[in-house]
Amino acid sequence: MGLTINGLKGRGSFAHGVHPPERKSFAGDQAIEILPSPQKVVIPLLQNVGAPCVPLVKPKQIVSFGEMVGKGKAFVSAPLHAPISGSVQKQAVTNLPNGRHVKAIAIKAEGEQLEGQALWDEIYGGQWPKDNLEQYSPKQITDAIYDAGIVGLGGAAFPTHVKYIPNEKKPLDTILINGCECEPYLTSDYRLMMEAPAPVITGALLAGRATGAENIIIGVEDNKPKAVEVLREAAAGTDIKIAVLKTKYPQGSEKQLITAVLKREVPLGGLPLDVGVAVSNVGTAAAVARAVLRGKPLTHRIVSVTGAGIAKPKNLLVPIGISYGELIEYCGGLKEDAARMISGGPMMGFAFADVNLPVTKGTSGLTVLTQSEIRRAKETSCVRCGRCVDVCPMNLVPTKLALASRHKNVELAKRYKIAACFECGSCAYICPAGIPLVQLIRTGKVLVNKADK
Amino acid sequence: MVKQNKIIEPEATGMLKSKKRGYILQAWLVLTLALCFGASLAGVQLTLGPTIEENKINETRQKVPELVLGAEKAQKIEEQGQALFIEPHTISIEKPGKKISYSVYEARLNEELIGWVLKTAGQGYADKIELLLGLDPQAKTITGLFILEQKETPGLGNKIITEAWRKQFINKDTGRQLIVVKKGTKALNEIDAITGATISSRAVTGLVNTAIGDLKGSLVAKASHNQPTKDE
Amino acid sequence: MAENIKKIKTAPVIHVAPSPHLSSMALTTRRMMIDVVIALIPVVLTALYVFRWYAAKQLFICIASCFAAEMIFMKMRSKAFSLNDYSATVTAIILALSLPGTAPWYVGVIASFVAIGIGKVIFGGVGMNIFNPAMVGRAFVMIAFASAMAASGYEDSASAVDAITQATPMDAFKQTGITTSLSALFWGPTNGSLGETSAFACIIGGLYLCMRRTASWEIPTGVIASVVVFAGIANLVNPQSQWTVLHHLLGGSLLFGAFFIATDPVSSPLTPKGKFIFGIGIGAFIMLLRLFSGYPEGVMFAVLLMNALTPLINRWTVPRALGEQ
Amino acid sequence: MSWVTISLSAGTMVGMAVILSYVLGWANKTFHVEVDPRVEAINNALPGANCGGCGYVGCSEYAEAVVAGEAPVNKCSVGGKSCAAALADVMGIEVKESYPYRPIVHCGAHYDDRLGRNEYYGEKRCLAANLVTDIQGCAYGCLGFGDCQVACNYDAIHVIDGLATVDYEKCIGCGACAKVCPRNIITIVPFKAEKILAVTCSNQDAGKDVMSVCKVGCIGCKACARISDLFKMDENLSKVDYDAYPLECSVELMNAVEKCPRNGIVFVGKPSAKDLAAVADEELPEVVEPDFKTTVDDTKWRG
Amino acid sequence: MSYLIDIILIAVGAALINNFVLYYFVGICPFIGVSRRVDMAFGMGCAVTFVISIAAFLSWTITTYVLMPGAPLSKWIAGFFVPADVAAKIDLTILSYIVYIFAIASSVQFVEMYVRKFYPPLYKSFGVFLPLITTNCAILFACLKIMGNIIGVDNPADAWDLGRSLTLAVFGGVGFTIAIVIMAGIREELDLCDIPKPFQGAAITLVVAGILAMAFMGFTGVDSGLQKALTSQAGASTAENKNADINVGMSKFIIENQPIDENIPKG
Amino acid sequence: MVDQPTPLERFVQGILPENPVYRQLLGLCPTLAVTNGMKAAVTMSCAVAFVLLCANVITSLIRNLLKPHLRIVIFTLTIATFVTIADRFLAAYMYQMSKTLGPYIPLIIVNCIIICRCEVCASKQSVLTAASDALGQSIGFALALSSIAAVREILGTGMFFGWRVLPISWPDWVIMVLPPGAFLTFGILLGTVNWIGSYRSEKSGNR
Repeated sequence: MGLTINGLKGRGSFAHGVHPPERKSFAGDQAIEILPSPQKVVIPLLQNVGAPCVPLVKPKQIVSFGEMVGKGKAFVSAPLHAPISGSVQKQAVTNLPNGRHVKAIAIKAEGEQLEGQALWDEIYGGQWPKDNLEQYSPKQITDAIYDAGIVGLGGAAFPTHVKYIPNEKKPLDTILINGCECEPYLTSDYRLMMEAPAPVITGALLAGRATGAENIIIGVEDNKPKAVEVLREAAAGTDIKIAVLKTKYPQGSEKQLITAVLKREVPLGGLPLDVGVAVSNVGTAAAVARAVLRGKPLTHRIVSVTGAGIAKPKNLLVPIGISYGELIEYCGGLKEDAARMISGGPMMGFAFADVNLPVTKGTSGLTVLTQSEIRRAKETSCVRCGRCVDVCPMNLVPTKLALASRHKNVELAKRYKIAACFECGSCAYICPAGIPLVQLIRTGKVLVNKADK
Repeated sequence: MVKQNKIIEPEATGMLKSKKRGYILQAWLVLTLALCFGASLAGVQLTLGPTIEENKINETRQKVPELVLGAEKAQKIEEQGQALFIEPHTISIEKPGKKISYSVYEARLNEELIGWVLKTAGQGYADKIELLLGLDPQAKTITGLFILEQKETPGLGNKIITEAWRKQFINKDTGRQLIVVKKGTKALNEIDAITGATISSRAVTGLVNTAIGDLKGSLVAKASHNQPTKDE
Repeated sequence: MAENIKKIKTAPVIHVAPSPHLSSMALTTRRMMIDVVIALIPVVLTALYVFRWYAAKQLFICIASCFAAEMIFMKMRSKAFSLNDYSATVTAIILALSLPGTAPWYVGVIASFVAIGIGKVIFGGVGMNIFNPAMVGRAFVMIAFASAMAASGYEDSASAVDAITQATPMDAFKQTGITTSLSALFWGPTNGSLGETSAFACIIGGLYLCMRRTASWEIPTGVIASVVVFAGIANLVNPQSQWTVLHHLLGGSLLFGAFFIATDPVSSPLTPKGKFIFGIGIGAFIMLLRLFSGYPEGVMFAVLLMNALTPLINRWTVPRALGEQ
Repeated sequence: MSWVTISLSAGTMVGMAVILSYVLGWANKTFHVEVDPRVEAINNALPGANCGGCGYVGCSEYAEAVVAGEAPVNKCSVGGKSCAAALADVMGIEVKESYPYRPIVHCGAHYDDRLGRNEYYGEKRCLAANLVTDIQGCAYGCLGFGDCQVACNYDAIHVIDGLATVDYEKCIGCGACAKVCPRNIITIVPFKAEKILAVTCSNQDAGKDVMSVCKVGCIGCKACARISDLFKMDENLSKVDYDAYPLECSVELMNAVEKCPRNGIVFVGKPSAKDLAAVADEELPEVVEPDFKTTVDDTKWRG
Repeated sequence: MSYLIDIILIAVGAALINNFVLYYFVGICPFIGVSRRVDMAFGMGCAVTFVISIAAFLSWTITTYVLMPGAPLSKWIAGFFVPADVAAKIDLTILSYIVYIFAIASSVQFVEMYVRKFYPPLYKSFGVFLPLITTNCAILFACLKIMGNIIGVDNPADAWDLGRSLTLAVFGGVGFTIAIVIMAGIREELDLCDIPKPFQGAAITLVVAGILAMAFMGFTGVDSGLQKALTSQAGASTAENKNADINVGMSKFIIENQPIDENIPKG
Repeated sequence: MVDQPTPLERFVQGILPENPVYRQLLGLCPTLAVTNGMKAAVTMSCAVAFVLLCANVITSLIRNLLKPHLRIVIFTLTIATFVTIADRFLAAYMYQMSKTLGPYIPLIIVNCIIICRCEVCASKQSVLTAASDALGQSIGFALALSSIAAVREILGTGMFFGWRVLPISWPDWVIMVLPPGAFLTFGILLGTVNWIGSYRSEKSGNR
């Protein structure tokens, strides 16, 4: 399938990048299954970029499905809602796969739960209008988004209402819906586009309505021809354009996506807002549609449980706060040779080992890799071959950043623009010496932040 | 213990003039020392100066007998207690756009002109090469060559100071340009290059050629000019 | 520390690690070094063909003493000694190929020890060296044993091997104005350092390296481009010269240097732009030294000079990050 | 002739000296720039060799750095100790009667005490490992990769069986270990006695959570706080109030120590009387206050 | 033309071939001390170049007008006391070292004070290096070299003029700057290397300097090569008459029958 | 104030513990420049010793008259004077050596060792101490110079003090008598001295 970008300025691709094995076949053809309602969920109080939430409920309080249980005080935050009906338990703490250690609200299921097909209908099913959206004012839409606690579901978990609130100085002209899913293994967005394209389209239109942007573009990689077909069909009659992009990692990163589609460069340290673009994941768009049209909060999301280390890879609709262990159990458990569990995809996801950790809003998948898939070779000396420079989508010099981090040389790290790195992992993927470049760069960022304080 | 931690305040509320005098006053020790040292240095100069000058001159002068007579003869003469009469000259010649001066030493034995020694210098491989060249009275043949100063590559270019190499120049006819060849001299005007240091060899030969070319005429003229002087 | 970690879970054993969890296993540094060795094979074969046992002896001396040096110095630093990364092998072969076949045995030994000791280990080992180790070793013996390494040191008129009885092409031209035919320069039956005589072998090996992307194509391109330009200018200024641009390109160790020495990733810049500048600089220095300096060849000094400038080139060619103004 | 040379030499020298001192004196006044008098004083106290050995460009830059408080007074190797003393004098750094400051590692769990540990592949440094979850269950405790050991210039802190352990014989209290610890479990406290009490835990979670990740961590039972005022509870964690630390160890305190069900209150340290004297004229290290929170990064990424 | 060639040769020689640091070993202290960061090294290099030019100017002036035998000023002063021919032989070169070091020290201090007062930003960026330079041997070395080329030459016509002296000084400074900036670049890199502990700091710097000196040795002979190339370009008129017999009387000559020194007894 | 070291301490310190070259890295110009032969190195050391001794003694004599802001001027003046004397003396009685050493004799003026000793010791302590300090430092300097010169001369020419010590078949390491050899030799010797120093302090256990 060729690249189609409908007369947009971009080339459908960006400079550098890598081509990791896609391995989408594990769960790609598995229709989304609805996980039975769990006995207990643990909702971490920090699931978004920005300020943590404060619990609104007390222990032993009874909450119902969709009730708001936590709320942040700051502008950049998103409230939390109960994904099941039940009673609040004593305050808990939990680790998150990204290394944070946060407080959480534990809810024990009580009473009747919304389950099965009813749940699907509630969330993605039913009719999603494509017109008459003018009835919603931009303010109404952003308020609904905030109330529903929607964050970017692609993994970054940036509160969506912040992106959509109109900015006098920097008006948006384009809404980019990100359906690239460039991470290997993961298929949750793909399945969503295949099975529920309508809410995605509606959500995109609503986003356009909220921001006043005229262009609405959905970007999909050219390895998902079926999804493109489905989306084209669903978008018929609207102004939405579907851009088919080159399959390359990290096509789904917002800066790379903007370059590939619009040939605009997000300034260093800036946001897509600075070039008049807002980028949202397809899942986010669907959640926006639901929040605005049905007034329902974000309580569930689609997670692909995939990889060679899992017995039966599946795509699941799961409540937020459910533990990874239950997902694994539902998918038949781990195989003998499973070696690493990853929250998210293998390029940017976080490895974890404790199966009690909860799924959060930003969890797009659970990938289980086997011994044979992960690198076992020992780290060797850097010979400055420059491979990492060749692949860095941000055009940085990762080897220098890693060296600077190892030697705690903050000045050097800044000179080589450590802050521009968004940790896509291309450099560490390609590195012939097996140097943990990304980890070193993250360490370097910590050092730089420390030094700046 | 020096009271160095105190900040030096200029004399309190003094007028500008007194302050100015202050600078000098404060420096009285400097002035005294300058006076003493200056005077004593001049004394040193007056005591040692002549010796140094002599060293400088002798450096060249000592080589003159060997260069015009050859090592054996020079020694013989020394043993006999005879001394050469050496008279230094400066000869300037004018080339297009340039005036070049040479130091020339006229060597006489028993009032008889027995040869010339020229001092010349020029670019070698690494740095300046300075050499002395001995010529017979009529400036027809080379009687000796000595390298005064050179910084050629040790092990290669600095072999120009070896006697074995310098010997080649002795008895060469000044009528033709000397040419450096690689191995095995055939013609009379050919000089063997030092293995691996052709540039240094060429540099020396070139200096010799130029010096002879520049001075031959004047030396011949001078020799004949001096002849009558001797007769008188 | 890892062995102390008690495995808490039995099967399956889960471990944790930072992202990314996938890695391209297509290439390792060891593989890159082996690539260089493979690329050097045609050059080594030509050297063996042209110089016979002279080449064999020199290769043996350099490889043996580089290994010995690596072992001794690593022991001094109390680090594990391993030849597994092949870096010592590469240094040894390149060093041997850059020496004259006639050089006495101690030249190879001292060059190897200097290359490994002062060229590499003192900077912290593989990947840390500022200068190309082989060239450090060669420069050391070049200056130390000037008579054995100067142009005339290559010749031995009594030798049974044909090539060694002639003067090296560059020297022959500089001294006597005799030009060597281009075909001889291309195929390699001439005198010179072991590896430099055959332009053909260098190009074959070099192209392999560039195709494998073990060597960046920017560097040889830069070197050749700037040599062409400067040699062209020199020819224009002095049109009578028999030593044309092509002679400059094929003669001497230019191609060997451009493909095998200058492309050493450790001592060359990181970014494509920097690599190109690096190549151009090497070419310019080579021509400067060839035309004006006392040495007939300038590749080694040019590489060392540009190695010294590499940190500055790196500093000045920090690439523009995406979105940077 | 000779007397002319002598007098002319002497005259030239004197003339030169006069001109120079005059011109420079005048310039010094005319071009005078107001500077902190202390800078000038330090400049005068410094040797003026301008050797650059201190890492600064010339003596005056070093003087400015000293006055600005950026540089310690003992950097001048040419001037040596007396110079350092002179600088300290100018700077008015009073050598106070003080207690030696020493680090305390607020974690007591060795490898076997920690639960939920998993094999870890990656950069073996605390700072880097702190960004990866589930290396061990406890998100507060010592990671044991030895960043502090590397940071210590005095070979005074070692990772022993997975836990950073201070060698108080060698420690001089510079605070380098505390600065590098990414989990901030090392604090620098005044040692008012040869041995001092410390709570060897930093975990602020509830007792149940602590028990699930550690065999020895503080469970916030408040047993110690009930016995002695010296222990203050803060977020499920007992802390020693070092400001109120008594010079003599009372029976009450010993009781509190014995009461701790996790044996998490221990005596650490061994600075002798000699130490006390030795540190008298040393620069006081910056006291690093404990900051009990897991310090994972705040890196933002989207995509 | 030949003057220009001369200048070019002096410049190339001072900057590259006989680099002050890597060939003459002068200015080693700042070369090792202030080569930790590139910007500092560059500032140092600029400051040295600046001061070295001033010093060269002063030393040339003082040597020519005061110190050397027969210098106008000392001749004039001595003329009041002794006959003119004696006055012309007054030799004050013994004072040269003291005079140079004082000229350097005071001019440096003066410039420093001046810059500090009137150009604070400039002072910030490179004035701080000025005091460091007073004791920099490179400056005194340049003065001595110039002196050597004024009074050390055999005949007065070869004595360097101001232009040549300044060229030597400026390009000596440029050579110093090149060396120290390269070294600083390398040392920034070395900070990231795993250098054996005993070699950290000065030792590795010296080893690197050794390798640099080896690399710079490649330039040996560039001056003679250049000279040949330039003179042959300058026109065939001055070209050497190759293979021709030596022409006697080709050039006009003047014979000055003048003994070099009368102090030395002849014979 | 800190106690000033005694004359004996000063003397001993200068030789190894505070060796001007290996420990304080002072006076590197001559260390590198004149160490291609033992003769030159020893002559240089003697010249430095002479200047250092005289400067130290004079400074010590007038130490009570020194004004802080003029002290460097006076040191320089004194040093320059004695250097000139040393220079002329060499030129008069060791002409060849003086030519070999060239400008490096006058460059003693800016040799940091001397001004450093004047500052640290002579301007604060008695004549006796200053003199023994000067002697100690000079011996240290001479040791350093001759160690480097020995390595360079033996490897570079196979000779020691002009006497052949290595067989005639020894291939001269010409690089050793050239500038790169100076840097490399000194660098490696310095590293070795550091290594021995750290090894010994490690052994004695006081770090």
